[in-house]
Amino acid sequence: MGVLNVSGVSKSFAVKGQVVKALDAVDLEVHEGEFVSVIGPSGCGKSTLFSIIGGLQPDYDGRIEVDGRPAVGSHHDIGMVFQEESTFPWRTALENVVLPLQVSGVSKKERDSRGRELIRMVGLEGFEGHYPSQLSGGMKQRISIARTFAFEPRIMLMDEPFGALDEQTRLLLCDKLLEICQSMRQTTLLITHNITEAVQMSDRVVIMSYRPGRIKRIIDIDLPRPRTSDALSSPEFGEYVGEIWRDLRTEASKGMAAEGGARAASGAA
Amino acid sequence: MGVLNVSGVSKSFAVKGQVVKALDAVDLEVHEGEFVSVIGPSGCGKSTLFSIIGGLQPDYDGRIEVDGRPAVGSHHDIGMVFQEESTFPWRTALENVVLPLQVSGVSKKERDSRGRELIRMVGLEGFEGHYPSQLSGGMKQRISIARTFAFEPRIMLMDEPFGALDEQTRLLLCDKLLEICQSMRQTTLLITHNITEAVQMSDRVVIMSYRPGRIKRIIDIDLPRPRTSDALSSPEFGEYVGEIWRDLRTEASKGMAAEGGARAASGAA
Amino acid sequence: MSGLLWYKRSLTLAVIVAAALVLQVLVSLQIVSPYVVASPSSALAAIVDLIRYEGLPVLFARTFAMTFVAALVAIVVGLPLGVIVARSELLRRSFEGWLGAAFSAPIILLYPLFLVVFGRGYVTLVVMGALVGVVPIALKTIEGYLAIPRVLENVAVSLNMTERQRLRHVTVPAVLPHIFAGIRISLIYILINIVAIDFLVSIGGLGYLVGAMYDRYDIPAMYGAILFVVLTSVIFFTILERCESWLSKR
Amino acid sequence: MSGLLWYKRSLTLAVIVAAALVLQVLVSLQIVSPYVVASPSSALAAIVDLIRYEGLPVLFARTFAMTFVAALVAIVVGLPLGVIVARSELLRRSFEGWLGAAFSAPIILLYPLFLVVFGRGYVTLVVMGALVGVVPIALKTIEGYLAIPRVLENVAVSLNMTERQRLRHVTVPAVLPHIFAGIRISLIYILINIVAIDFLVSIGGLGYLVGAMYDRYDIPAMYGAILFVVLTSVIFFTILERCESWLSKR
Amino acid sequence: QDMDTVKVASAQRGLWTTTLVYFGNEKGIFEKHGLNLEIHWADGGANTQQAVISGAADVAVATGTLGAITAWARGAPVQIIASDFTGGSDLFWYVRGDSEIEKVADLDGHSVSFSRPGSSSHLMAQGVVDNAGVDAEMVPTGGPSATLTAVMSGQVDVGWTAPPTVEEELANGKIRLLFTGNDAPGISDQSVRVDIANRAFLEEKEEVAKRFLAALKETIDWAYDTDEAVEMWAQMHDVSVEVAKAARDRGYPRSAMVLKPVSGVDLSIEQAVASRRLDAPLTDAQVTEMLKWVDMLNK
Ligand SMILES: Nc1ncnc2c1ncn2[C@@H]1O[C@H](COP(=O)(O)OP(=O)(O)OP(=O)(O)O)[C@@H](O)[C@H]1O
Ligand SMILES: Nc1ncnc2c1ncn2[C@@H]1O[C@H](COP(=O)(O)OP(=O)(O)OP(=O)(O)O)[C@@H](O)[C@H]1O
Ligand SMILES: [Mg+2]
Ligand SMILES: [Mg+2]
Repeated sequence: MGVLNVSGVSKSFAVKGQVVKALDAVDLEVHEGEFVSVIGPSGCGKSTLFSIIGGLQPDYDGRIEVDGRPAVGSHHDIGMVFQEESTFPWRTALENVVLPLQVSGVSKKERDSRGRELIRMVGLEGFEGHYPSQLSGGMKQRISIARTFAFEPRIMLMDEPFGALDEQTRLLLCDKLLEICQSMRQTTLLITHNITEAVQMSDRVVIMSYRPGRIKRIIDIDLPRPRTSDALSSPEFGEYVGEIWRDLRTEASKGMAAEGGARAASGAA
Repeated sequence: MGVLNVSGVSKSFAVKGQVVKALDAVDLEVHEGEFVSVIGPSGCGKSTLFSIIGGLQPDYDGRIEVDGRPAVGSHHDIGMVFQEESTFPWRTALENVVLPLQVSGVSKKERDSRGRELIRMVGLEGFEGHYPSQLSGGMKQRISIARTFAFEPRIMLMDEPFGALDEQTRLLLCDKLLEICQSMRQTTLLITHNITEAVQMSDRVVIMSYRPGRIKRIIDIDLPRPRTSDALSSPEFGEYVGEIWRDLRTEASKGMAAEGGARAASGAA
Repeated sequence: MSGLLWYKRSLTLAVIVAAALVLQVLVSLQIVSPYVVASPSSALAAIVDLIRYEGLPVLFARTFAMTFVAALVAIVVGLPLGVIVARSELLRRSFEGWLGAAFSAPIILLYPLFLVVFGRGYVTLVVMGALVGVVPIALKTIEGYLAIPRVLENVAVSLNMTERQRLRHVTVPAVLPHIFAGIRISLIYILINIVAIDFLVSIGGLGYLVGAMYDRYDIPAMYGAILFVVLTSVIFFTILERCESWLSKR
Repeated sequence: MSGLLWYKRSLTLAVIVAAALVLQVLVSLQIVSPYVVASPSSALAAIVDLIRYEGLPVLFARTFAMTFVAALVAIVVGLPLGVIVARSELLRRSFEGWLGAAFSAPIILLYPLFLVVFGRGYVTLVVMGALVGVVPIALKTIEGYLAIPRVLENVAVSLNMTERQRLRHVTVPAVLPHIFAGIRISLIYILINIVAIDFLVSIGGLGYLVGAMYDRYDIPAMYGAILFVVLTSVIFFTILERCESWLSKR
Repeated sequence: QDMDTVKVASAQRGLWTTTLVYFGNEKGIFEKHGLNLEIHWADGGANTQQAVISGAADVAVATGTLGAITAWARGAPVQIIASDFTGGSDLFWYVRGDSEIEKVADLDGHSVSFSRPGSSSHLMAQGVVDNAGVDAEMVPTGGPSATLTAVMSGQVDVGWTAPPTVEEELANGKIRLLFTGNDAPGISDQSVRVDIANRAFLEEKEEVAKRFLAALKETIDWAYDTDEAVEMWAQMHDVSVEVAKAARDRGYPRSAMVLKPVSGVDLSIEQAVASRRLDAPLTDAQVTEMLKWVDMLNK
């Protein structure tokens, strides 16, 4: 019985008349302290699933449960890190990080001290006073992550947090995140389309099919913990990567063709 | 004696008073039909090197030679694919691809037929009439690549052509590009910060240090050709990836810290 | 595209018609005094007389022509000006912002002096129109010029384009939309200024007509004349749209 | 920031001074007739008399106050209007573009009628000013409202913000810059209209002063008065800048 | 007793007829009649009448007859309450000293100025031009000083003015006199300017209006029996009292300053129709209605 239970979740969108089935009967279970990744080609419905679990997308079929209690709307136990750059440009790094505390009415003094701590945790000490425009993409993402940690969620929900970063920065941040999550035994559901990332971080990897977004396969990653990006070179790692890629390749190819078509259709509007 | 010879190229920028040494005595040699990758952390000077070789950056120290003849300014034998999205938004896919032919005065009829051929080559038949706004990021990059092929350069110079794409799309496009280059024995210099990409495509990988951008090490990749992304799972592949990452990791870490600082400095302006 | 455009147009039309009807009712119910606002119907009716007795077509043609010439001048001056400024860091720094504000200050108040210099005639109107029209075009040109993506210019170089090819394939298509935006704004400025000054000193265009009708307390006719001012702007906008889509198609 | 800003300011100042000097020379060399353009020095000199005999301070204060009130009204009306329109797809579609053009059409020509309705006084000026000022504010508000990043709104939801918190932390800070841009534009419109109409019907502000000086053909004094119109706009812009930086700092 | 306030609109500060009310007020004549005047200066033509129509002013003095008739005929809430000036002796038209225009007949193809459409200057200039059968362009140029600029800078060939604005230029030959308002046919006994009042004002405060006109009459008598007004006037234009006095007697014979009757109305209506300000002539009944207050108010 997991902390987060997703059962039979389906979602369709009406795009110019015809219906696009983004998600089809998705079942998913995340246990206490577990790190689960959902991987799938672009456009397969990952973000849709993300926003449904996060409670941003109220109308869908199926049920979302947290601790067995049905979760409706945005949920205090779920913290979200978004795919798009989501720092507030008019707030400094520190002000960004402490936003959740400010919202829940924590005193300025306390939230500042906790904010600085979090910023140290993501390795950005010295940048507390900088505005996002003065930070690199990687740093902004770290700020968003720290912000979500400030929320102290039971379940951390991330949608391609490193999607916009270059591979090397990503590898380094993954190490960082991995270290934090492992030390806090943070229950995490990571949505990604990066195979290495998924293998490197997860206890389990959930592979989604292109469209409709179904769960195609679930792979348990039993690489020794604590892990770092050095595991990259181990043959098992390569095995997992290869295995997942074989599954994804067909889906991705479907996606690439279709996506262009979709864009063309919408672009023509 | 290579088709492209880069010897002792150095370049510094003056950023708010203090001087940033972007490149320091870079030597490089690319032979006929060879595929060489330059990999390094963000900000190490890759694009600078790219623009110097491409002739966009006239003032630098050192020499660039093509076929032993010094190359000054932009060069007919060098075709460039840029890091940023570089399609012309007001031109259709086809019109984008045939631009080089139009510039060199090829007749409309001929350039169209060749344009369609190239578009087929990058797997975009059916999208000839679409504008970039109607295409996905991956498709736009393929258009740019096709455009450069239309230029029929002796040396193909690419700056992170797939940097903006998600891993799966990238893997698929790499396969595509690899296939094309192999069939045409296209001499190529690929600039990237993606390890998998470098290993998957290259005969040789040139690793650059963070700053000043120096050549840290050159690794020969002898994986069997023709290759595809399926090689991902082979242990040798993992070996190479791990080896390169070990070299890059320190550089990347330096980069990540410094970069933020730099941005902060420039942002503060 | 065109589908949406059509939709937009018809919507606009609908709104206008609706507004007209409401006005009609308000006036005919005397909720709004007919000495202040003429009912749309009476305004339209008045147009007939304006054409028959007041030579509306000629006056309309004059205002149209003056606006057109002024716009041309504004473009011919504003475009290069914009390019020059855009290219010079120093000039740009100083021209933008404050001067922009100062510029758009009450040039119109100087009309008496322009009358002295350029005489009491169409020239004055055209000159003053052009004067107010230059600024937005220049500013938008600067904006557009600075917005040209560096990478496209690099592509141009890498393809060994000549200056002319580069201009044709990169600069012009990239800046054009901004320039047209500028022309739209300046057209409004120009038209308003020309009409307003003509209204004041009766040089002989739509502005004069509006003034004359006002002096006669012929409110419906006055609104009829104003309708034609609006019509002028609409015509110009339509033409501009055509030009733009035509130019960008090549 | 401020360093650059200061640089910009001083540059602007330099340009203005330079222009003034050139003008001075041109006039004193009689290259430009002093009956058309007053030399800056004489204009400045004239200001003294304007203050002593013509009650410049009062007139200045009046115009300033009227512009201020008109701007307030324009904001109070334009802001909600913008929000409403932005929220309704239909309204937006129809309001943008064409209506925008029609709106900015020659409202100023209707001043006689406004005189009838609101009487020959400050009210008329304020009303007409506000009227022309509303449009840009509304348009910019729409623009800003549509430009709020969806993702930030999602963050707000995911943090369980209340409506008020959301307004305070997301909507307002995101839209504010656009609104201020709108206010800047409308301020210029308002000032020009108020001054121009006052010039025509001598209600008693800077516009009236400019007109009076012209009627006496006292060109330096006329330019002196116009200088104060420009000064007004500069003051308003400075105030706005302060407000904005102050607001965005919290 | 407590004072009644009357808001008076007058055109072009400085002209004898338009400024007289101001002098009278300074002298305290209106105060004596229990009136406290608020005078503000519009620039003639429709704008002066607008002040009354909008109720911003209760009465307007010295406003063009044509405009007044048009406004009334179109239903605007205004009434003619008195004649302000009869005949055209006060306005005259001039050309630059070096102009080739010698006489009215030479006006063909030249431009002739007037203050604003519907004003008395408009009607006179039009009259002269039509009478001479020449084809001249009519141009509104606003007040005398603006007009002088227009003439000197060659914007118009013939300028209009009223004494004593350009006495100096006349003296030193910068400009030449071409014709006066009286050269227009029928003008000499036409009320070219009238005083008008807001209808609501009349209906509510008829008695105040009566006192106003009485005070105005007394002002006129004072302005001709004594030289005080002329002195004020001379000072306003800083010219010598002699010049001012000469100007008054040449331009403004006392006979032209009667408040009643409003004469030459038929001619005015005729001109209004001709200039398309009226679609059709007014019926006699309408005319009586239009002028009824003149008799009611002026004892
Ligand atoms: N609001 C929406 N309206 C209509 N269609 C939508 C909407 N959101 C998503 N879709 C469609 O649903 C499908 C899944 O979208 P989604 O963003 O979840 O994919 P994704 O896996 O997150 O893609 P990516 O990896 O690029 O983020 C896509 O086909 C998309 O076009
Ligand atoms: N035009 C310029 N002016 C000043 N500094 C520059 C300029 N171009 C590059 N630099 C500096 O030179 C260094 C190298 O830049 P470059 O873009 O070549 O790095 P890169 O390896 O391409 O980074 P990325 O992988 O993010 O593209 C950086 O520190 C950058 O700040
Ligand atoms: Mg997504
Ligand atoms: Mg680069």
